[in-house]
Amino acid sequence: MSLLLDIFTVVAVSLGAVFFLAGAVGLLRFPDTLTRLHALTKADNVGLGLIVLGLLPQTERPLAAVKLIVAWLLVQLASGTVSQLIARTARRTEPPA
Amino acid sequence: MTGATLFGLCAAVLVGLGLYGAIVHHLILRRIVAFNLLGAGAFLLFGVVARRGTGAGMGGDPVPQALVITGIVVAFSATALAVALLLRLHAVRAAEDADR
Amino acid sequence: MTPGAAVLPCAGDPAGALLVLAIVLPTAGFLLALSVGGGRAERVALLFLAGGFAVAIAIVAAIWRSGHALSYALGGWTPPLGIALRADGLSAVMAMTTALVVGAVALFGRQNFAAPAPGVEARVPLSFWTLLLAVTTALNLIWFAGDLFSLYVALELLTFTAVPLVCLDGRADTLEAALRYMLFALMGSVLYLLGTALLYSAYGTLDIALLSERVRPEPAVWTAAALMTAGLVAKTALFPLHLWLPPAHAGAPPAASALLSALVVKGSFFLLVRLWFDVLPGLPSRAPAELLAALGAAAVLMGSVLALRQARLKLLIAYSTVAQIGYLFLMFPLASGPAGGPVAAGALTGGMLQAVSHATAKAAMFMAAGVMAGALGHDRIAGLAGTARALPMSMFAFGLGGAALIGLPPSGGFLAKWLLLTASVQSGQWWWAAVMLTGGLFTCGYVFMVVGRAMGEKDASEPRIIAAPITGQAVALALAVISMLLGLAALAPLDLVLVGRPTLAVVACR
Amino acid sequence: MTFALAFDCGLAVLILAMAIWTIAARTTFPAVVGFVAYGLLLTLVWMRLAAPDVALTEAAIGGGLTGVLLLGATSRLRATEPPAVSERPSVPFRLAVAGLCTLLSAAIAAVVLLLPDPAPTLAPEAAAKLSLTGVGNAVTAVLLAYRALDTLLESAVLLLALVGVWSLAPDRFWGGAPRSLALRHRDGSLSLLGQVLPPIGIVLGVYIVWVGADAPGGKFQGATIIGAMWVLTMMAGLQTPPEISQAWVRVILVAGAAFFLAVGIAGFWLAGAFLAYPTGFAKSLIVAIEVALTLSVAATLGLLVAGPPARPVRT
Amino acid sequence: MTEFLLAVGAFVLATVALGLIRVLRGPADADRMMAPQLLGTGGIAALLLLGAATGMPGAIDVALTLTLLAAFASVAFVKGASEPAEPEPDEGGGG
Repeated sequence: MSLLLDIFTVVAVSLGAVFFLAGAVGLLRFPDTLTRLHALTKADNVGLGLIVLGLLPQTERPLAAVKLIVAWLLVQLASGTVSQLIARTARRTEPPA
Repeated sequence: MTGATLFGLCAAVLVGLGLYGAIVHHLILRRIVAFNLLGAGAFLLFGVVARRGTGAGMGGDPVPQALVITGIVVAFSATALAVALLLRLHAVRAAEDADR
Repeated sequence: MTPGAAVLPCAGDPAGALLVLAIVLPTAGFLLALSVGGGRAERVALLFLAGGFAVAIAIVAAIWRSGHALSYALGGWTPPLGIALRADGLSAVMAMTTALVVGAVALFGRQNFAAPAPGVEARVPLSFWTLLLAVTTALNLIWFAGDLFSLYVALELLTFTAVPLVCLDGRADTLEAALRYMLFALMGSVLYLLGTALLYSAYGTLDIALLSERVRPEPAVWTAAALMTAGLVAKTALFPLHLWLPPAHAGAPPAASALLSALVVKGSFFLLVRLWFDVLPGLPSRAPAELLAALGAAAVLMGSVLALRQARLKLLIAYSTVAQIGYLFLMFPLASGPAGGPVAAGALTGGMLQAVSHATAKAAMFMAAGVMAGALGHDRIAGLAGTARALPMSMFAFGLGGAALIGLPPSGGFLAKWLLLTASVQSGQWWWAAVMLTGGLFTCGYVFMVVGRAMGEKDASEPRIIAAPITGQAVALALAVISMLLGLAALAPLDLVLVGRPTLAVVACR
Repeated sequence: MTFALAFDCGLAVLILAMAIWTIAARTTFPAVVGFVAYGLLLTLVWMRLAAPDVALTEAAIGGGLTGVLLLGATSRLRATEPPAVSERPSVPFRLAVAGLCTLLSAAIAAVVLLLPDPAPTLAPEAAAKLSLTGVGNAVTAVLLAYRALDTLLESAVLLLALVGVWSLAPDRFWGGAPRSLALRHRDGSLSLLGQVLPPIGIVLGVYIVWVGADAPGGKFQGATIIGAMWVLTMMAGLQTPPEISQAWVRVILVAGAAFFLAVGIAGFWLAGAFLAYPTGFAKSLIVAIEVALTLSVAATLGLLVAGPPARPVRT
Repeated sequence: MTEFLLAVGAFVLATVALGLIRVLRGPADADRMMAPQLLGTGGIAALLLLGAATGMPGAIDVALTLTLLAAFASVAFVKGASEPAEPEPDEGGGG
């Protein structure tokens, strides 16, 4: 059982890391601010979600698991809001590419 | 080389960098930023000292850790006061220029 | 000192509780003044400062009577884990000076910083009275704290009170002076903090008494000593790091200038004395002491020359502070001779007496200059003619303060310089004596320049001099008289400053 | 071990890169961005140094509040910022300073490499006396028992900084409220964030204060989170900064330090020494002080970010 | 498992570093504003991995704090970067 959980962790965490890499590559390759922002938020949030998912079986107490999920939800909420704000700033301060 | 030593060397470089910025920058806001960088280097040095002082089942010496917490709060207060001074100076300057 | 023989202080020492009181009273006053606000801050401040004055007298009396240092372990936790407060002769003398000068500044400030109407709160009064209480907390903590990190907190407290005091009037040039001062002071504190980190890394304690037993000449200690000295020198405005001082001290309101020049710069100076004489006695300190004294000598000469060239009275007094700070540093090579030798004892006494004498004299001079500037509407030295006739009391206070700076007998400055001169001749370091005498001549020059101008007949074309309130003038005069009579301390047993040294660590519980 | 060291090396390189960027950036805004990144990375370092209490403080203050403060100043001064190259100090001066700073770094690095082994530590002593304080977190014991004076004075330092900031107000605004922190353009999603985040933040802040007695956490960390959440609601336009002359503002600001001081003075009679706790009551008193300080510190931090009064008193 | 989690943590940090290079260079401030965003997410991930690897108490609390404060800093960034400097409410030297 614990071996299965460990395998689950390894797979999910590795997948999350891949998403982080994808986000970074997107940041480097995409041509303008808005697409870069898109790459950043989507990839990183999925990446963090997978890592949180992967770490869930490793937690010892249920409270810790709840806090992990809350952390992920908060990041979702904040990054959604903030990227919207950033996008609007980008649109206002520079001509659309 | 342990992690603590590594971060100790890192702190040494941060202190030098921060001091350089704090002396050389001509914009006061940049000096305040550099001062914060320097302060963080000093705190990190305390942190390294704390990490090395393990004992009694603790991951580090709690005394320097507590000192750092005090220090961070004091550094924040200093930054707040310095920033307020700077903003006020600019406002008064702008008003004086407008009068002329 | 045999290992393990250090007797650690114990809590509950009844006289030691006075040290707690010296810190707690102004802090409580600060909190109360801030919370009641309104026009009541002034009354709160006067009440708590009066209490602080009584505590200072009690501390001096306790140390004088018992002949040994007081100590108090806070919360019953003994060092190295806890923090101890300690008061030796040096701290007692400085605490008394603080109580005296802060009290005088409070009385002097009443006319300028009264609430606009009963119960109405305004910016300047509330800031002034709360900051005055806070500065007392900070200074008393510097005199009494036995722990290097608590001293860091005290230094920061001092910065945070001194900086707003500089720019109370809110003009652009005082704001700029305050900002520059703040950057210097912050840099100084961080360098000091780095030094404490290094000392802790080497010895696992920040307690001054414990460190003094453990410190050995090794790289960590030398680096720490260099960092802390550099930081404290910047805060004390020793040449060549003095650039922030004249605009800051000259631009502040007179009561604040008096406080800053008399006491605030002495705080970091006192820490330097603590550092080299109490924390690092195990270090061969010849070379650093010579270096500090050389900078001091340069400060004496540069500061005096610059003071002579000022056109504004308050700037002249501020540059004179730069010079007088220089004298303080001449004490280092003279007092770091063989521990306990009579020459060293004389130099240490002379140096501390210089600090006290300068504190009272300079506070009196800044107050007198403030009164004159208020009455004239300016502080240009060229336009001082007629002031001596219009404001005889203030002019007399300025002249007496100046005489104390020059070192005319029986002033405290005279005794201080005499002790330092004797020490430099006896130890064969006559060149410091030459610097002192030259500096004295320059001091004569700038004091007489002002007094002579003020004695002159007023030009009829100049505007009339407005009468000045009597209280402020009387306070300035009283301080000047005290600085003039300090030399009579020679008649009393002089060894108060020597209580608790050189065997600082042996503090027995009673 | 090797992976851990790789992690540490990566972290150190990133931090140094951010520091260099912060110092070398041509204009202020990117420098401040670099500084915030630096603060976030330092949080990770503090975890690696087994100092979770400090990591919490750094996360809350170092990257968060300080960044916000510096950023606000940057945007307000942006119009006055001269082109990056103007009136730099001369090259010889910069070289001299660089030399001095290199020397300083080298000296500290040398001391770090020569540190005594085993390192002197107060950990055993702090652990041995821990039972006397009743708390389980040694850092909390240091802050509120062994070195309580520092903490008491630190809360005074915060208040003093606030008095200093206030004293910079124009006279006619004294007693009024600081300038509004709200974004000029109202934004629906920000209002949502301003409504959802603060309750969670306050719960977390209270939790961190509460567990601070026995686990990583404590009043400054919790108070900073609560203070930051207050600032967030002000930025979202849901609240405005209060007038500084109001009695309740003053009482909240002073309450924490005053309570701490009162407990300290009571120690004279009840426990035989200033700042000592009576046997058996140590932990409850420490928690009580922490709770009182939390509210005061949160309010102080929020008002420090808000700045001096800039609006006349409403009558 | 410890080694694996630490290695992934180091990897995530490396990707963050990669992104930071891009973001800090700008040219628009909006690009730079992504930096705390990027570090917030990446830093939290690294922190959680670190905490799980070393079993250090409090790691999740630190991560939660970081979440809240990173969001807070980002909002301030937007405010700072998007609004032109306002005229000061005050004229005159406080007298």
